[in-house]
Amino acid sequence: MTYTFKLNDRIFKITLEESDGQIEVEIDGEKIPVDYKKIEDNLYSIILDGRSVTLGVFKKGKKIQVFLDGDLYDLESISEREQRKSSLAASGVQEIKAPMPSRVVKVLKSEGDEVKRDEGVVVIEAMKMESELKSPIAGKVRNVMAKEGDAIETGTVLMVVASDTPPAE
Amino acid sequence: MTYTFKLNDRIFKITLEESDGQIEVEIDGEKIPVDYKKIEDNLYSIILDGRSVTLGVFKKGKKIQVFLDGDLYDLESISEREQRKSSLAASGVQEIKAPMPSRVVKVLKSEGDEVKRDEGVVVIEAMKMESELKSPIAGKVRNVMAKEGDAIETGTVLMVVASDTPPAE
Amino acid sequence: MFKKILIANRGEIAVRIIRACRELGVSTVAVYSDADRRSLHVALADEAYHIGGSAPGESYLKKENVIDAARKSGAEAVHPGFGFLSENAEFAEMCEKAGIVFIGPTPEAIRLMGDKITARKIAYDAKVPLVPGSEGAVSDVEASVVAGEVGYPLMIKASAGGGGKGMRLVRSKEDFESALRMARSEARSAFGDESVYVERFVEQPRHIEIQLIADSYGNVLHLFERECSIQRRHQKVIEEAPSGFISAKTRKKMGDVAVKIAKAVKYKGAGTIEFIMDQKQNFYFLEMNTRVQVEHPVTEMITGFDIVKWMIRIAAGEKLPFKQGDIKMNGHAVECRVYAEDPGTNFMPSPGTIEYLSTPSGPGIRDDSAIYNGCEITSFYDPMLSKLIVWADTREAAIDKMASALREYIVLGVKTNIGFLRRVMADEEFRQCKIDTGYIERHPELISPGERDLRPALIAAAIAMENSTASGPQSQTAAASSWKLFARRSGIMRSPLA
Amino acid sequence: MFKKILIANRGEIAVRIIRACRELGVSTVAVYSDADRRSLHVALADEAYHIGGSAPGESYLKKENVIDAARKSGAEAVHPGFGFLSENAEFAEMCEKAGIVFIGPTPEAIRLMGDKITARKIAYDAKVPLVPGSEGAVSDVEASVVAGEVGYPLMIKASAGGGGKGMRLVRSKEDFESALRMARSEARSAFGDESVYVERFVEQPRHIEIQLIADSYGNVLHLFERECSIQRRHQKVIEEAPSGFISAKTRKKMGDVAVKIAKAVKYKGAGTIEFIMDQKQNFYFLEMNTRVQVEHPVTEMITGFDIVKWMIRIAAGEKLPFKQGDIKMNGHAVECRVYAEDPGTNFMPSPGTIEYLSTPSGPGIRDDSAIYNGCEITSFYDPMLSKLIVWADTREAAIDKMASALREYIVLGVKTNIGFLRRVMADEEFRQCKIDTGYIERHPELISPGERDLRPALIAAAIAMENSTASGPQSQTAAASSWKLFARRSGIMRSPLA
Repeated sequence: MTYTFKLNDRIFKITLEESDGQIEVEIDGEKIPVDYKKIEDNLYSIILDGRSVTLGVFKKGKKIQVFLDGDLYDLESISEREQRKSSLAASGVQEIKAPMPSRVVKVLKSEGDEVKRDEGVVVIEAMKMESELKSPIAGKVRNVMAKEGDAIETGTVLMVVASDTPPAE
Repeated sequence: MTYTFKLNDRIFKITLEESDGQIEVEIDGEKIPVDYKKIEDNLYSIILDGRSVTLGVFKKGKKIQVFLDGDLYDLESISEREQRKSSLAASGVQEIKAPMPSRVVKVLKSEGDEVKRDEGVVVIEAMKMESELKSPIAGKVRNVMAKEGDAIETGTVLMVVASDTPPAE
Repeated sequence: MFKKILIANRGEIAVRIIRACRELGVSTVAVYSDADRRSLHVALADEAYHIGGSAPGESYLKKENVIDAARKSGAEAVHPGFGFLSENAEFAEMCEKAGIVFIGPTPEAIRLMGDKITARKIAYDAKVPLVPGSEGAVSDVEASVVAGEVGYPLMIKASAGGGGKGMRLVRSKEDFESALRMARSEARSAFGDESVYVERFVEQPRHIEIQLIADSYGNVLHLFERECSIQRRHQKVIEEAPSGFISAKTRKKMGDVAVKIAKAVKYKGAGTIEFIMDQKQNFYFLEMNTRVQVEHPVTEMITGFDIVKWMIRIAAGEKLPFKQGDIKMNGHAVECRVYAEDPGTNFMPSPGTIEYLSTPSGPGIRDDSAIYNGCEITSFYDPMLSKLIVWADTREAAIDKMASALREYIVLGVKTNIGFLRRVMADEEFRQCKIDTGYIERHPELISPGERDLRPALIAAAIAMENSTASGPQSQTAAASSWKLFARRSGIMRSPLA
Repeated sequence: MFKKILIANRGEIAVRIIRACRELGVSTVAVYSDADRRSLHVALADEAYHIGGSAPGESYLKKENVIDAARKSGAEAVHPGFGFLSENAEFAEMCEKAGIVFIGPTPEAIRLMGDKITARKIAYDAKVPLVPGSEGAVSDVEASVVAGEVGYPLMIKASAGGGGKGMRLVRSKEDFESALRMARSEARSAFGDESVYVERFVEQPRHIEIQLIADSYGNVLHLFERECSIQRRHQKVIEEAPSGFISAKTRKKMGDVAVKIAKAVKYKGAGTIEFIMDQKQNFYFLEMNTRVQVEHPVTEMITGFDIVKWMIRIAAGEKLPFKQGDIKMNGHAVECRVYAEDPGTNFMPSPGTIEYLSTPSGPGIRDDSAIYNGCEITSFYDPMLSKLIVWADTREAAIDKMASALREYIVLGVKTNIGFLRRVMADEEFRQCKIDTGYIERHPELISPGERDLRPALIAAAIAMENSTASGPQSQTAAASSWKLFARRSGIMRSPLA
């Protein structure tokens, strides 16, 4: 079976085959035999050519968190169709949402302002800390919903940013 | 709902009622309100009148292991009918079985020998240690299957002991 | 000794205090908010009482509820931990009135050191160095006099200031006049107030603090220093004891002045004097924390002195049986605070459920935490998951041990700074102790792992997908055939992916 | 230093060695049997190789397979841990021949100390005390001469003996002749051989051992003693350092003679001299273990000396940078071996699956283990689950800490000795250090918990039953209404059930 994973902006393809109780994977055209064992429900041990790699794995639907060497990777299993769509996500219209229950400390951009990709647009406070939410795309601020001092819930839309170029088809 | 548990030779009855999201239990005619929360799948927190008790609980079918204050209790949920039967278990015919894969080191009793309750009857060796298996009842050795040096599996019957008095009805 | 103590806190510090009580044979009473019924401090305590809603203001900060729980349980003393009510003089007073011992200093001492101006005055009177500068706002003439005394580089700061507005760094005398003019003008337009003050600019400042312990009989000891220079958002992330930077002479000087301050306010219990230090080991008083500190374990590791137990003993009236000379330093300890946060988005907190947890253990490793598989990290409280502390005979060995321990830390469900901490441990500047409070900002390359071989992650993800279908390789046996495969292939796994 | 080391072991000691390697910057190679593919030592190592079937004879004892794996992985050295091939001189030789460093003493030293008779001879030549008695079988006349020298009480033992047959304890001279007659007659009928020997009877013997560390340059240091008198089935269960029993003078004497023995065989690496000691602190050589010992952590805790790391450094040719006087003892450490066993049936092993696990942590607590939630304890290997080690400033405080730590230990799925260990920690005789190798047999009351309030267990069991039906109280919220109930009822929970 072939799986396609999205990690940030990158797409990875991997084919997994099982025969004789042995797994073989194909990545980037290279075939690799894998000795795999589940240690606990969320802990996998993989031995690749003698090299022992132990990973944390948490799957929820199509989202898979993998903990590898100290860092957490948020992978998403996507279909061919989703893959095409996802390559367009970097343009179009993006909503800036509250990632957790928090309070709006400062709104850094007004309607019509130009924003760069990864530029901070709203400052929120949660868990005694201020955090800056960033725009995932370059463009113009289309709407500002957030008001300083607002108490907001996870998922509240705070701002809408539209890319300069209309989404390609 | 009322549950009957067997722990070694003892029988306990407990009634559990839920109302208003609060649990009330009845043990030995006394009603006790219980504040209960599952911390993890196998870890329960119970607050009884301010007293906080944390227990490990592992249920497999009708057998429930409870880890309380350092010790493991093997409880068994039984029905009324089983309760009557179980009170007879201390008499009747008992099989002495291998508790784990091991080797028979010594057979301490021969056919026809008298045995006391909790008297050692077979010595086995497993995990580099010798262990004595005991007779759960007083009686006479009816059969000896074990032979010294035998490699035995979990559950292998090594000896059969019959109580002096025939099982009551 | 007390028979029963109520712990007016939550999280790892509540657990830490419960453990100390147990070892002293003292019964423990936990209090908990709605969100904390399943918390570890409730599970570990002998008794537990609900004290209100999830927001701190509805529970852990509700003085009356805490006192009520103490009364109900019959607790003779309250340990406040840190944060919440720990530096609340009014709460300490309420305890006193209710006949409950507050495990900490007197309300008077809390009040004195809690007010920055008073605290600075006390330090000044005790001849403890303060950052040189003008005491309060100055005229242009005064400013240039003070500047002459303070020396360069210096800072001109707006009295009404904040956020960098009306603030000017001046590196030489020539620039002073124009900088003063600009600062005043900026202050006027920003705050409508042109008053400014002048202060020495501490370049590449280090945060170094002295741990104190004092009994009710006037004995005050210091337990050497901690270096807490690795900070993000002005919050400590990595702490060490001793500092790898200061000399024995500086250590003694700092200890001596810290003891002086404590004596000036008849301090009792555990406390910490925080200093800012420049790269020439000049140090200046910042403030005193009149409670146990998050990073107290590193001091415990190098002294063998159990700070939390002694807080309790002292509150119970025991006398310190040691003299300053009895306290010895041994080896080196490092603490890493493991946070539920995303270093990639400016260390933003990452609340959620811990879906899987594996923590390090072994020789010289201490993990002070209150998390477990399945626990929830809510946004009501601090996102600190755990304090990982290690001890070894040298700083280098301690860093190596921390690096090794962090390799065993696995957390799923929330983002953490574990990878970031691992990269700090491997960083040459950190290893050479070239650190200051600007370290993290100066090292953006440590934030993310960069390119690495992601094949294991992809393979694991693919297996997870496969396993979720019925026919997947649920738990393949370690087949002997692996041998053949290993033999057949070699050296193909070295190049990083992509 | 080596670049890569193969660990020829499994379980917690393999994990311990992997951690030491990592901290030294050395890559690690694990080997595993069929049963151990999911084991922690495989997960933590950098590389892992399968070496055969589950029975030790098919894998961990297969010298060639281990050497093959070392060759394949390019490991420069092999650490054997304890058990398995650790005291196998032939394996050490094979390593040498394969150009792989065996981390331990020379094959020669292993051989010399591995043979009891030779070892006794070496000890005798080094003027180390042996249990006084006849060297070998004696005639009636010789016997009574030796008895006069040895003094009473003494033991007469059948040379061909075992199992207590032909063995006689003699408490006074008057009883000697008749006891000798009876012993000979018993020996004759039991073994067909009436030869006997005479030996001093060590009453209430304590097991005390000296940890040694030696480099390749003739430097031999001792790291003080461990007391391991708490045993069941002649296996250690609880170990301490230092002994709470011996004087500084005895300590020095024991250390000195231990060093002498090591020097006599040009020992290098870590080793232990085991002694038997009577209640007057007379000690007698038992044997030498030429490897790291299970209980090495207690020594590490009181000295700050990392034994496993030094074994590796010494094997890599490093010189000990310390003199005897540099090694200091600090505080007290206790180790409890947590076994999968049932104290109620004479400590019979209890293999199975760990269905749930919660381990202690916090200040001064070290848990050396290789178990995890869901792991299997097979009957192929030792049933030791973990070594729980604590450190505190005094013996009393260490015992209190151990008692407190054990309260956090929860294991489901297999029976353990945790409750038993908790009761030992609370026992007055143990606390007063009135211990000897007969302690456990003398205290059958510690085996089971006796009567206690079982209501929480019954409630939990009932809830588990209820939860397994659809309508059960899955996860009841901590309702504010609990308050009312708490208020309504008080003092009803004190009496133990039935």
